[in-house]
Amino acid sequence: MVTETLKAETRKFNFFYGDNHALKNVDLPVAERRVTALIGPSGCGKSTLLRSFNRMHDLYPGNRYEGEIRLYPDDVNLVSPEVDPIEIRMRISMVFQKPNPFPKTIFENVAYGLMVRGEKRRSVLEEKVEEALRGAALWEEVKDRLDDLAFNLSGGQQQRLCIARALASDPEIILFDEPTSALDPIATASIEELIAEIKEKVTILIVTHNMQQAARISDYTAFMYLGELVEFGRTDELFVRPRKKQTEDYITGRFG
Amino acid sequence: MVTETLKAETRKFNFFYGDNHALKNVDLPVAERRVTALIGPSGCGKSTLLRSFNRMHDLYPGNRYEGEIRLYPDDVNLVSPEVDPIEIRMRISMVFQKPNPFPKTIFENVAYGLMVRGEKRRSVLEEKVEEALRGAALWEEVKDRLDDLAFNLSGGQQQRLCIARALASDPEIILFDEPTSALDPIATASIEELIAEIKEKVTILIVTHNMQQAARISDYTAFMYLGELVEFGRTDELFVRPRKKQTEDYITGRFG
Amino acid sequence: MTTTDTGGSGSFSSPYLDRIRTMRHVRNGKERVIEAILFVAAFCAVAVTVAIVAILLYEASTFFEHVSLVEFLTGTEWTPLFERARYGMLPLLVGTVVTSAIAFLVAGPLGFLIAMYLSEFAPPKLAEVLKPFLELLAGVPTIVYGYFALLFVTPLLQKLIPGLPGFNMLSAGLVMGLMIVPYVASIAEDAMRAVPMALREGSYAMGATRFQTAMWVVLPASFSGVMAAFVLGISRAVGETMIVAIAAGQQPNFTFDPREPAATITAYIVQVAMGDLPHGSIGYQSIFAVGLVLVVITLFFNLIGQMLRRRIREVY
Amino acid sequence: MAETQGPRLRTIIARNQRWDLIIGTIGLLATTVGVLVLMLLFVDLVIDGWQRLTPDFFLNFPSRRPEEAGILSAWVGSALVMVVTAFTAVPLGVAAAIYLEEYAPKNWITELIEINVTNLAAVPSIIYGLLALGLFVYILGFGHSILTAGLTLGLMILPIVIVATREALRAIPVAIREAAYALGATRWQVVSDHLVPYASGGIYTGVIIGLSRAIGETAPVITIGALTFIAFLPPIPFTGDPPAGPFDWLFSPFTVLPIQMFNWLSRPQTAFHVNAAATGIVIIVATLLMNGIAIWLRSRIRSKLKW
Amino acid sequence: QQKIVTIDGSSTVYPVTEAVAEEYQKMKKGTVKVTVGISGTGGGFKKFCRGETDISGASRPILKSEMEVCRQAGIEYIELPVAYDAITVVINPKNTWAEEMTVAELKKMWEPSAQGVVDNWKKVSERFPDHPLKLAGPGADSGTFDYFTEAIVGKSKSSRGDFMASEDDNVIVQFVSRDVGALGFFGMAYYMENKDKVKAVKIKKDENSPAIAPSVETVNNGSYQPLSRPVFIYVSAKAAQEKPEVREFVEFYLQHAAKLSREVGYVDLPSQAYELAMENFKAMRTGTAFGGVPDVGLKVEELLQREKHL
Ligand SMILES: Nc1ncnc2c1ncn2[C@@H]1O[C@H](COP(=O)(O)OP(=O)(O)OP(=O)(O)O)[C@@H](O)[C@H]1O
Ligand SMILES: Nc1ncnc2c1ncn2[C@@H]1O[C@H](COP(=O)(O)OP(=O)(O)OP(=O)(O)O)[C@@H](O)[C@H]1O
Ligand SMILES: [Mg+2]
Ligand SMILES: [Mg+2]
Ligand SMILES: O=P([O-])([O-])[O-]
Repeated sequence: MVTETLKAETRKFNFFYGDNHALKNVDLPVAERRVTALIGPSGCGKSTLLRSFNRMHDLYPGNRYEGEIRLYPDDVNLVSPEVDPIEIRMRISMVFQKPNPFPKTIFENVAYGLMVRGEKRRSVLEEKVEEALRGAALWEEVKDRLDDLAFNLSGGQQQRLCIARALASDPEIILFDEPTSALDPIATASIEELIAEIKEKVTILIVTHNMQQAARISDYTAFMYLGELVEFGRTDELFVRPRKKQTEDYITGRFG
Repeated sequence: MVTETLKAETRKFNFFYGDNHALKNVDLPVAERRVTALIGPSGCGKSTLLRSFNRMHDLYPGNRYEGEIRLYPDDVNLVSPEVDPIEIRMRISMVFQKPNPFPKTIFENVAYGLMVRGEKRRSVLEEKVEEALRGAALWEEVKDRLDDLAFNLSGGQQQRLCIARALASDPEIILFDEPTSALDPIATASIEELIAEIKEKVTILIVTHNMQQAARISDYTAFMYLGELVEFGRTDELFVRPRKKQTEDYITGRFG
Repeated sequence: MTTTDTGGSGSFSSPYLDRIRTMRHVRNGKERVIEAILFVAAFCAVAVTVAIVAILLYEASTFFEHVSLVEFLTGTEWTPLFERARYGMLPLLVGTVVTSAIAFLVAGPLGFLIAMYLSEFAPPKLAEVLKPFLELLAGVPTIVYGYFALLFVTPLLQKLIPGLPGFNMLSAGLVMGLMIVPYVASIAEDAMRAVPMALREGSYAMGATRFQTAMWVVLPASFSGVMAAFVLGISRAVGETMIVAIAAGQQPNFTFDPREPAATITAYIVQVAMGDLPHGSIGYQSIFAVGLVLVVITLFFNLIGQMLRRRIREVY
Repeated sequence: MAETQGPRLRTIIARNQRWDLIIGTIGLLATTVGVLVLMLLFVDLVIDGWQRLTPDFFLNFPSRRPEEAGILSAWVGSALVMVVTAFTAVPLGVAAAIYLEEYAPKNWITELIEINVTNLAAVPSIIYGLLALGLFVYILGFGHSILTAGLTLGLMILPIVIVATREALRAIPVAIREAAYALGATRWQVVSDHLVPYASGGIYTGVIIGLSRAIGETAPVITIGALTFIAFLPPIPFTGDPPAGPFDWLFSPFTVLPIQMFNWLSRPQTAFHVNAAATGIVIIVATLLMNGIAIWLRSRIRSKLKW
Repeated sequence: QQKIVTIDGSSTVYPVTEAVAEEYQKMKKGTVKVTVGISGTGGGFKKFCRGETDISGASRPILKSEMEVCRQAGIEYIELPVAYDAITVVINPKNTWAEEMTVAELKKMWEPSAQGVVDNWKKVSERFPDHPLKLAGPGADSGTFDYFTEAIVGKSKSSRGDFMASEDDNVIVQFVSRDVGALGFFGMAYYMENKDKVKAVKIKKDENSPAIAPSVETVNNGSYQPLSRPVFIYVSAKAAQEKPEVREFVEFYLQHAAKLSREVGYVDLPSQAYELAMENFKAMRTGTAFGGVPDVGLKVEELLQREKHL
C-alpha cells in the first residue's frame, strides 16, 4: 500500500432531503489525483453523496447537510454554510449522467467556466479552450467547427465536450455521475480512456452502476448501501476480497 | 423431462414501430401454467414482445404486427386484425412495471375488470374481489379498508393490488413487465412468492432485467438481443449451460 | 428438450366470453356513435372560425363595393358616419399600433423580468405566493381597468405631463400593458421552466451565479418561448377593447403622439355598437370591415407566437 | 500539491454576485408592481364605492335615484347568462378536448382543428360580439336575449375550456390508460370511467376561469345591443307553461353587471359613479373569488393527485 | 304571456323615460315589464320602424327617410312631446375667451368644410387666441347631433367628422373638463350635473342679439335660441291599440312627465301642452307635425295643434 495525499474527506457526513435521511454517517477519504468510484444498488445514495461535494443540493430548498466534507490543502469544511457554494463549484466541477451541453457553440460551451470567472481576453479563452478540448480528446474532431452549436455533436462527443467544459477551468476535483450510462459501448470506452488520462492532473470521484467499469478505471472503490458506506478500499482488493457479506453479494450480482 | 401443454406461441413474429423494426422473426412457445421469463439487455424488445400478447400496441398509431401469435386451445392468431383486441385483453391481463392502481377505492380497482364485462351484481363483485385479493395475498391487509383509496397503500401493496385486479377477471395469461423493478427487496420477495402461487392457475409471461429473479421464478427463459430471440430453453438449463455465446456473456454480466 | 403439445383443457372459457363476442358489434357501434358525437363537438371549433370569417367577409364585401380597398388601407381620415364620409382606416390602425406599442413597452420588460425572477431567482415558496396574485391580475375585468385608467391613471399622468388631454393613448396603453403583464410573464415563465434542470445544474456546477445562469444558459435555451410571450402579448393588446374605448378617447386621430387621444379598431367597433347598428348600412358594414383587419392582425401575431412556442417544445 | 484557488476566486464571485442582487431586487420589485397595481385598483374602487354596498344594493332594481338604485336585475342577469354560457361551453369544450386528446387520428382534419383552437383563443372578444350580432341576432333571430349573450360568451370561452380539459387529460399518466385498456375496457369506458373523473378537477378549474372571464366581459355584450334599463327579472327558469314557457327566460331582455356599471359610468351625476364603483367591486370580487377558487382547486389537485 | 313594453331611442329622453318606467313598474308591482334601451334617436327609429319596439324616444322629430321606412313597414305612430331641452355648448372652466359665441362662429367650427382645417381657435375668429381647438360631441346616431347640426350648420347631420364622437355624454364632459382648448355640446341635464367641471357658452343668435345662457327661464321664455328643442316619444299606434299596457304606460307617462322631467334636469312643458298631448293620444292622432324636416325654434303648443302627416 502506498501513501496517498488526501484531497478531501467526508467526516460523519449526513444528508437529508427534508425528512428523508439519505446519507448516514459517511466517512469517505478521497485521494489526490486518484479515481475513487462509488458503487451500490439504485437509490443507495451515490449521487446524493457525489452532489454534496459541489453543493448541488443548495439549489433546492429543504435539503440539509450535517457533518463535514473537508477539502485539502486549505482544510475547509466545504458544506459549512459559511463557505460560498459558488467558490466550491468553481473548484470542484461536475459531469452529469446525460450530456448537458448549453445551447451555445462548442467554443462558448468550453469557455463558459472562464467567462463565468470574468475572463474576457479572446486569446486566453482560445488557448484554454484548445487545451481543454485536447484534454478531452475532442480537439481533432471539432477544431474546424468551434462555432457550431454543441447540440449537433453525437452523444459521446457531447459528453466529452462536457468533460472539456469541466477541465477548462482547472478544477481541483471532477465529479462524474454515471457519465457513460447514456452512451454506447464505443463512446463509453473513449470516456474511460479519457478519465485514465486526466487523473494525472485532477482528482476524480465517479459514480457508476457498472461494476466492470469501476474495476477497470478506479483506484479506490466505495460500496454504499441504504445511505451508508459499507466498505471502502483499494479497488483491486475490494473486488477480489470483499470484507463484508453485502459487498460480496452485490459484486457477485446476487442482488441489485 | 415433462410434456407441457402449449398455451400460446409466436410464429415468425415481427413488430414495427413505424419504420423501426423492433422484433424480428420471433418464435416463442409459452407453456400453460408455467412461468416464462424474457431477459435481455435494455432496448432488446422484451416489453415490445410482451405487449404484443394483449395488443397494447393497437392503442398507438403506426404500429404493425407481422406473423402470428397463436393462442390455444382455440387456436386463433391473436394479432390478426379480425380478432377483437378487447376480447384478447379480457383474456390476457397485464401487470406493469410501476404499480398503476386507479385513483379509486381498493374495491373499485379490483372489481373494474368485472364491471367492464358488464357485471353489476354486488354479491358477485364482492365475492370475486375477495377471491382475487386473497389470490394476491392482500386480503388480510386490506379487508377492513376496501373503501380506502388505493393510493394510500405502499408500493408493494399497490403492485399486489394490480395483480389482484388482473386476477379478478380470470385471465388465461398474465403478462408481467418488470413488476418488481420499482419495489424494495421485501416487496419484491412477496411478489415473487405470489407469482409462484398463481402459476398454479394461470400462464405467466414475465419480463425482468434481474437475472437472479428470472432464475428464481421461471420455468422457461427466453434471451433476447436486438429484437431477436437468441435462445430459449428451460431456465435451469439455460442459466447453467447456455448454448449461445451472447447468452453466456449476458448472464455472466459481461455486457448489458 | 421439452416436448410440447397444443390443445387440452385450459381455463380458456371465461363465463363472460360469449357475451363479449356477441356484444362486439353493439359495442363497436356505440363506440363509433360516441366518436362521431365527439368529433362534431371538436369540429365546432372550426365551425366557429368559419362562421366568424364568413360573417366578417360577407359584410365586409358589401362594404368594399362602396369603398375602394386602396382608400381603406391608405386613407388617413376615418369618418364613415358623417357627411363627408372618409374611409381611410389608417387612423384606427395607428391608434391600435400606438396603444399596443405602449402596452408592449410596459408588459414586455416587466413580464420578462417577472418571469425570470419567478423561475430563476425567487425562493420557490415566495414564487408560489406571488404567482396567484399575478393570475388574479389577469382575471380583473377589462371594464374595471378602463375605469382605473380614466379616473386614476390619467389624472395622475396629467400632474406629471402638463397639458395632457383627458383622453390619451398613453394612459390606455400603460394600463393595458399592466393588464397583459401576467399573460406575458406566464408564457415566458413556462418557456424558462421548460429548460431542463440538467442545463441549469451544468451551469451552476461551473460556479455560475444565478444571473449568469439565467442570462447565459436559461435565456438562450428559452429564447423562442420568450419571443412567443412577447408576440402573444402584443396580439392581446391589439384585440383589447374596453380599456382603449374608455380611456383613449374615441376620435379617429392620425397621430403617433401617445399624448393625443385616438380611436383604435376595437374602440371604433364598440363605439358604433353602442349606438344602434343600422343593419345593412355602410356604418354597420364598416365595423365588420375593420373587424376583419383586426382578426387578420391578431391571427398573424398568434400564428407566429404559436410557431415560436412550438419550437421550444420540440427542443426539450 | 495543488495550491488552493480560494482567495482569488472569492473576489470574482463577489463581483459576479452583485448582479444577482441587482436583478433579484429588480425582479422582486417588478413582481410586486403587479400585486401593487391590483391593490391600488381595488382600493381605488373600494374608496369610491364601498358605501353603496348595502343589502339593498343587491335587492333593488336600478333607479333614477342613485341612492335607491341597485343591481338586482344585473346580477340575476349575469347569473342566468352564465348558466347558458356554461351549458354551451362545457359540453362542447369537454367533448372537443376528449376527441382531440383521446380519439383524434393524426391527419389534416385534426391538425386543422388543433390550429383552430389555439387561434380561437386569441380572437379578440369584440369579434365574438360581431359574430353574435351577425349570426345570433340577425340571421338566427334570437334578438338581444339571454340566449344570445350566453351563446356568445360560451363560444368565447370554448377554447379556454378545451385547453384546460386537454391539459388535465394529458396529466393523466399513460400507465393509467394502459391499465384500463389491459383489462379490456373500450375507449369510451376508459374515457368515462377514468379519464373524465380524474381530469374533473382540471376541467372545473378551466370552466371556472372561463366563466370568470365571461362574467366580466363587456365589449361583446354591448355589441349585441344590451345597453338597456331593466328593472325587472326574467321569468323564473323552467316554470312557465309549455311549449315555450319553460324556456321563455332564454328570450327575455336582460342586463348584466358590467353593462350596468358601464351605464352608470356614463351618467352625468357623480352619485351614479359611486354606484358604478360599487358594481365594479361586485364584479371584481366575483371574478377574483372565481379565480381564487380555481387556483385553490388546482393546487389541491396537484397535491392530491400525484401520479 | 308576459307584458313587456319595449322602449328604445334617444339618450336625451332616456332619463325621463327611465324615471317614468321606474315609477310605472312600481305602481304595477312588477306585473308589467318595461325595457328602456339607449341607441340614440336615429338608432331608436330604426328599431321602431322594424316593429321591434313599442315606443321610441327622440330628441328631434322623425325624419323624412325614417317616415318612409315606417310607412313601408306599415308602422303608424303618435308623436308626443314630453319635455324641453336646451342643447348646451360647453367649454373648459379655464377658457376665458369663448364665454360668448355666435351661431356663425359655431358654424365655422362644425361645418363639414372645417374637417382637417379648423384646428385652432385662431382659425375660427381673430378675437380668439392661438390655441389648439379640440371638439367633442354626440355621435352620428344621436338626435342631439342632428338637431345641433340643423340649428347651427343649417342642415341636419351635416358636420365635420374629425371630432371626438361619443354616444356617452359623460365622455364629452370628461373630454372638455380636461382640456383648456376643448369645446363640446350635449343636453342641458349633463351640464346641470357638471357645472363644476365645464362652463356653458352664452349663445348669440347673431352679432347683434344678446348673449343668452341656457337655463329653465331662457328655455321657457323662448330666448335661448336656436338650441332649445322639445323632446318626444313616438308611440306605435298598433302597439297602443293591441297592448293595453302600452296605452296605460303612455297615459301614465303624460301624467307624470312634468314632475319627472323637472326631477331629472329638464324643463317641463306648459301644463296645457301635456293635456293636448293626452288628447292627441286618446284620439290616436297619428303622424308628425313636422314634414320630416326639423323646425328650429318652434313653440310646443303650436306644434301640437298642427296638422299631422305620416
Ligand atoms: N430530491 C430528492 N428528494 C427526496 N428524496 C430524494 C431526492 N433525490 C433522491 N432521493 C432519495 O434519496 C435516496 C438516494 O438517492 P440517490 O439518487 O442518491 O441514489 P443513487 O444511489 O444515485 O441511485 P441511482 O443509481 O438510481 O442513481 C433515494 O432513496 C432517493 O429516493
Ligand atoms: N413507442 C415506440 N416507438 C418507437 N420505438 C420504440 C417505441 N418503444 C420502444 N421502441 C424501441 O423499440 C426497441 C425495443 O424496446 P423495448 O421497450 O421493447 O425494450 P426492452 O427490452 O423492454 O427494454 P427495457 O429493458 O429498457 O424496458 C428499442 O429500440 C426502443 O427504442
Ligand atoms: Mg444516481
Ligand atoms: Mg421494457
Ligand atoms: O341620444 P340623442 O338624444 O342624442 O339622440
